[in-house]
Amino acid sequence: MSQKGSVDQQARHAALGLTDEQAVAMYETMMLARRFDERGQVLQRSGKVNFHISGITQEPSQVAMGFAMNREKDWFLPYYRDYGLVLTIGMTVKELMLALFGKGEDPNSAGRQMSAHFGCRRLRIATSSSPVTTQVPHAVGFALASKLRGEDGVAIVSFGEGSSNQGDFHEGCNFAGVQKLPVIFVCENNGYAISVPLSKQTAGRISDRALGYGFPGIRVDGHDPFEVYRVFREAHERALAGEGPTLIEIMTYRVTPHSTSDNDMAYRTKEEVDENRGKDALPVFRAYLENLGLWSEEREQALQQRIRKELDEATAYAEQAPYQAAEDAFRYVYAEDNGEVR
Amino acid sequence: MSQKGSVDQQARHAALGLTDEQAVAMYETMMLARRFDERGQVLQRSGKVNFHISGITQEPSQVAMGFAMNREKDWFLPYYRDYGLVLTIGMTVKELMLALFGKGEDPNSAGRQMSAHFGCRRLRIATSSSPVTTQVPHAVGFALASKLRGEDGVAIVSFGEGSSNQGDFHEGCNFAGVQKLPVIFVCENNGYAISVPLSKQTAGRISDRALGYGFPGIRVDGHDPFEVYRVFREAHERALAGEGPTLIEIMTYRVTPHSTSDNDMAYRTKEEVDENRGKDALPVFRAYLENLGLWSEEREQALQQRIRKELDEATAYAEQAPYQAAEDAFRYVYAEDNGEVR
Amino acid sequence: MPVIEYIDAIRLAMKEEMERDDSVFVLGEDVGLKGGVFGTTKGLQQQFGEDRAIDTPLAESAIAGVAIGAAMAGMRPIAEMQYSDFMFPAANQIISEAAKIRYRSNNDWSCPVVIRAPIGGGVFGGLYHSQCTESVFFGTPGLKIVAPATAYDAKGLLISAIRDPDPVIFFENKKCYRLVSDEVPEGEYTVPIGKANVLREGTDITVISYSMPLHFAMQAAEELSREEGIEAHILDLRTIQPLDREGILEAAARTGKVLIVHEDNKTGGIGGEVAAIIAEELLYDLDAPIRRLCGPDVPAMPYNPVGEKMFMLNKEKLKAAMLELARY
Amino acid sequence: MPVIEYIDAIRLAMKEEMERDDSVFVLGEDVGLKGGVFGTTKGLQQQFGEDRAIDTPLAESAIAGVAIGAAMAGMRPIAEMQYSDFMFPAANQIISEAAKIRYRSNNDWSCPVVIRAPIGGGVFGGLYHSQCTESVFFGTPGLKIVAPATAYDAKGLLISAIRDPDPVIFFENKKCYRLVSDEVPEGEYTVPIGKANVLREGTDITVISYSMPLHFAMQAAEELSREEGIEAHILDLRTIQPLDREGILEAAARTGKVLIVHEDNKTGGIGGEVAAIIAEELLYDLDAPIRRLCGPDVPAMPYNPVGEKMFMLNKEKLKAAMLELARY
Ligand SMILES: Cc1ncc(C[n+]2csc(CCOP(=O)(O)OP(=O)(O)O)c2C)c(N)n1
Ligand SMILES: Cc1ncc(C[n+]2csc(CCOP(=O)(O)OP(=O)(O)O)c2C)c(N)n1
Ligand SMILES: [Mg+2]
Ligand SMILES: [Mg+2]
Repeated sequence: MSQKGSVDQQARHAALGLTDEQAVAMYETMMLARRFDERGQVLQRSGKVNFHISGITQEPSQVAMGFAMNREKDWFLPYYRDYGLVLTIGMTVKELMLALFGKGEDPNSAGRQMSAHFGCRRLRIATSSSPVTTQVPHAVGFALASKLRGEDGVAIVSFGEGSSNQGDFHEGCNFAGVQKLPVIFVCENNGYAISVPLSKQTAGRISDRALGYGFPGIRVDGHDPFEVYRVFREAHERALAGEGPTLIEIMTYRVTPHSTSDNDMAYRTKEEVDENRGKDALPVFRAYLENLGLWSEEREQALQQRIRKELDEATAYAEQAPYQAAEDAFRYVYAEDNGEVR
Repeated sequence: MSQKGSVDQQARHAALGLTDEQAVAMYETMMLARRFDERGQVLQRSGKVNFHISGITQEPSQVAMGFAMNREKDWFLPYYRDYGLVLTIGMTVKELMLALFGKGEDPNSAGRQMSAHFGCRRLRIATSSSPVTTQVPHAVGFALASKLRGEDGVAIVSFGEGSSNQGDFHEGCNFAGVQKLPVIFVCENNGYAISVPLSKQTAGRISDRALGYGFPGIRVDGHDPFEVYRVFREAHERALAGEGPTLIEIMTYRVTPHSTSDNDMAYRTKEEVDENRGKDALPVFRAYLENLGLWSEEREQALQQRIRKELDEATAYAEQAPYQAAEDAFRYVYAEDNGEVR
Repeated sequence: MPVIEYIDAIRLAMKEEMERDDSVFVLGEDVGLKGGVFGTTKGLQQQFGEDRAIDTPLAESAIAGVAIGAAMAGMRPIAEMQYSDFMFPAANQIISEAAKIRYRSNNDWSCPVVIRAPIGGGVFGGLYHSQCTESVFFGTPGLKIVAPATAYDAKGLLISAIRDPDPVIFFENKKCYRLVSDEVPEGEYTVPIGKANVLREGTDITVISYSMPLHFAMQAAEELSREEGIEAHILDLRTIQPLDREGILEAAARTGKVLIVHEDNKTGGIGGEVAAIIAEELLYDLDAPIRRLCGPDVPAMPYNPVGEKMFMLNKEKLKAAMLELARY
Repeated sequence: MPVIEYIDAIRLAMKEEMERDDSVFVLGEDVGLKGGVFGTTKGLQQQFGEDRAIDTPLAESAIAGVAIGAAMAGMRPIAEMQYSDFMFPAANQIISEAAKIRYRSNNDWSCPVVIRAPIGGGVFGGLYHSQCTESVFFGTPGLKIVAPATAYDAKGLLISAIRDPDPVIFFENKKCYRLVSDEVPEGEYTVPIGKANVLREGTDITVISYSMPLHFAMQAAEELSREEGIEAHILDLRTIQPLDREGILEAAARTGKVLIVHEDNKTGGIGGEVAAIIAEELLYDLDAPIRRLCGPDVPAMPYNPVGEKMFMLNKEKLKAAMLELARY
């Protein structure tokens, strides 16, 4: 996101139909995701939790895409780095923290799954697994259900660029293309799949693949959340208008190791990481708001305080919360009230 | 293939580097494939064999692609309609007939598999199965072996347009693109996958998919075998030059039912089929040769006689040949001389 | 009660459930206009339109995966795999996803999908149109697996499967499609998932099986009764997962001599688990070792008639094994 | 003899075989520069170059499928599945292709591929980084499956697998990687595929198992010997397919009381087949019902420590089951 004059800039979010309050809320959510993520890393390093996987610097676009969706009607199939997205559509920090600690009250899985495996029926977030890309055909299924029931919900599904090389990407996209379904396929291209760089994942462009399925593919700069918002709004409108799917490739960079189990210095340099960390869209977004008089150092401090409090409380709560009881770990293999005829 | 003046036409095959003898041999092979295929249908209808699957009107391009390859060095992974291809690279009518009858001497599988499941180490044809598209990653593996051993063999693999929607198409193509492997992916787009028309298989163009893998995708008219030959020669040269894979989509039409088990009138009209049968490249190819003085009614009659004799003999031989013995059906689950250390 | 073919029982179950419940739909390769390569879905697209009898692209992982997504969204999809041999591309969706959705979400989400797949040989289908693939999916908790042998059970179990709140794999036997006919009530009824069924009462030997081979067992039993006075007790598992432990133990205890039969190859098949259950619970009630008669341990059934016959079970093979056990 | 870790034994087997034979190469996700997510392939790319330790795209069906093609072309690929939980996308390539290539071509073609996949839990990996997936592939004729418990066997079996003319799935246990160390000869040796191994001689009960749980069994056996004077006979299957029938029957006959143990869930697991073999051949030599101690029949192991513990086997669970059987 470039720094232009303030009149131009005002035009930017307003021109996209976003109110000042929404622009501010976007920033606050990005920051919340950032701070939660950092806390996750700290908790893992200090041995309080076993594992954390980070989405740092991917949050601005995640929040932008969340703002482009309809939280009442759409279906969400995020992937494991999408803290920004799930926070935007209503998951609370406390819930994320319960998942991080693997506690019974975690709405995602009651601590059955590793953290960052999002899923919450209340929030229309489909349950997700670890094998990558399986969610792509699921999203197509949600979109198909929308179509069959005549509902106007759009399904949005995200995944990494490495994951876009799985067969399920191809099969899911192609199915949706044929049926012209209301689904948005989102590739968060952060340059690495664990240690494997983009150049070893594919010799093509992910966004170009849409052509072979007969729908638009768009590459967008993940450092420009308003542009991300714009392409998602358009994709959403196309979906609702019955014009079918869109594939959106968000260009970003994974500044953290793959997860807390990974040592990224085995396969890339600190210089490369630092250079990309410098492109972080979060301070730019803040500066944008400040330039417009929508944000200030005081508001920033208040926000940071609020977030810290929320995180502290959530951490304390999650830490003391009980695990799911051993006998409950046997439950829900099948429906428990499963009569013969229903 | 359009009918132009004879000078132009002479230019056509000669300009492609094909001798007169080669042009004639192409025609003879196309006709041999056609007659074998027709015999297969007759044998099935008369109850002599259980099953036949036809490649009628797809043979001209199959023969053209076979002529563009190197039979000594390349690896072949044909699909079940590729009689034209396997006859071009050395499989005999007798061998095909043994497969059709499922007899023990069949080099493809000793009658273990249904006919048209090609495979013959002697001819560098990899063994194939029924689940579609699994051969695509195999071809990439053959090409990788070529590369690792520093050999100059190219792998060629074909499949239908329906099959191109399987995950294995995507994963195989993408892998080959990254590694710039010497492989040619051939989609024989005949408009149907059993009953499902192209429009329900994909909303895109198969050839366009190559873009997303970073290599050229070419659509070619299957009714123009010389043009088919040309694009395959180019792809072959690119492969040998280390420039990587090519995806070639041959536009053709399936004039027969899917197989002898199918009734195509349940899902398409006779008019549609007849119209397409009218586009058959075989008589056009003959006229081309005749115009050039390379072919005549007498040669045609001699050819037909030769083919009929070959087919009759092969049929008689295959019909009386024994099935694999029951006790042999238990063999070759594993290598029989499997010592512990080899 | 009308006598109808097994294949029609399957078709009727789908048709009636689609009439009853708008959320039921079928999807798969050639299931629409053509009505399926076997004709199982014939007429459904004509009656319910293209949206509820969907001809999909040739991509099994998508067929399963899209059905799973739609099921999570509240629909009741019936996904057809054209042959069970072709369901392996969907293995990840079935095993990693469908089977684990309820468990991993702690009951927040569910996946009421039915996956229909024809099993079995004897149709000159060769290695890849004849397989019994049930043992690959058997043992994956979260899945239910049924495999009816009669038209009555086919309809009743398919209706149960469609209404079941969890994923059900419905293995229909392609050899039964037109060879098996029996009395099937018009209209709605269900056969419970998880309950085995005694097809024949007997006192000498117990045969435990499912799907097509039961018909060979029944024929052999009649002959053995007539010719040798041997009375076989025959149990149709009907549901492979969850197995009806009580039903199995009861049937085994009845005679103390057990023969387990399936067309799937022996090693690693359902029969091993059935034998293990009996060996765990009933050891002292047995009067003979637990026998299994199954397909041989070769990768799949050859196409040529000699090889096919070598692989397939038939009345003679059953009769010989039953007689030998009775005489033990 | 040097004592080395299980993971190093695996790495050394690959390294030495790659030195010996140019046609051996490894491919998989992160196996190159990073040396694998567990470090199993560390140093191979540095030593053998990018072409022989290939970082592939994230696509298991291609990893298996490309390896299969290369194997048909005469190479000796070692395909790594990052976790066995992630090998289901490759199920079709493994079951429909690798397993059937020799058979379907009547011995004209072969597929000497090794597919390595880490199994097992207890690493806080949750539902999808802990599974034992062997029962899905078990029972597919044409595949060989090994699952070593010691560093010695890991190296010797992996060398055998690489040299084997047929496809071998090599299930390495991720919990063993660094917890298990034992004496491993420097340089080349092989452990035969298809042969079980008696880890401990005993006269009271027989424990049959494979992979990690054997270590719990050995610990429990020592304690039971010390504390109760109970002597357990412990058989390590090592190869799951083809099972060593003779070895199994001999071990079972030794004590007449058999406990079969595996971490994979009970129903449909290898234990069912082992029990069935014994029930088929040795019924009258048994002094107790055949017991199985296995993972519970839930879809997979929970992430949280309570759930993980509920699922995992350990010395105490083994000891209790062994004691109960001994007292039967
Ligand atoms: C089917 C499957 N194979 C392997 C893995 C292990 N794995 C987890 S994340 C990951 C890399 C994913 O890379 P990408 O899709 O680019 O997403 P990113 O993590 O970079 O956001 C791998 C290989 C997995 N989860 N699923
Ligand atoms: C994985 C798999 N699913 C289904 C089938 C059944 N089947 C055999 S051929 C075919 C259609 C193939 O269509 P296409 O790829 O266009 O090739 P064509 O037959 O038209 O040449 C189908 C569905 C199969 N063989 N493999
Ligand atoms: Mg990435
Ligand atoms: Mg086609």
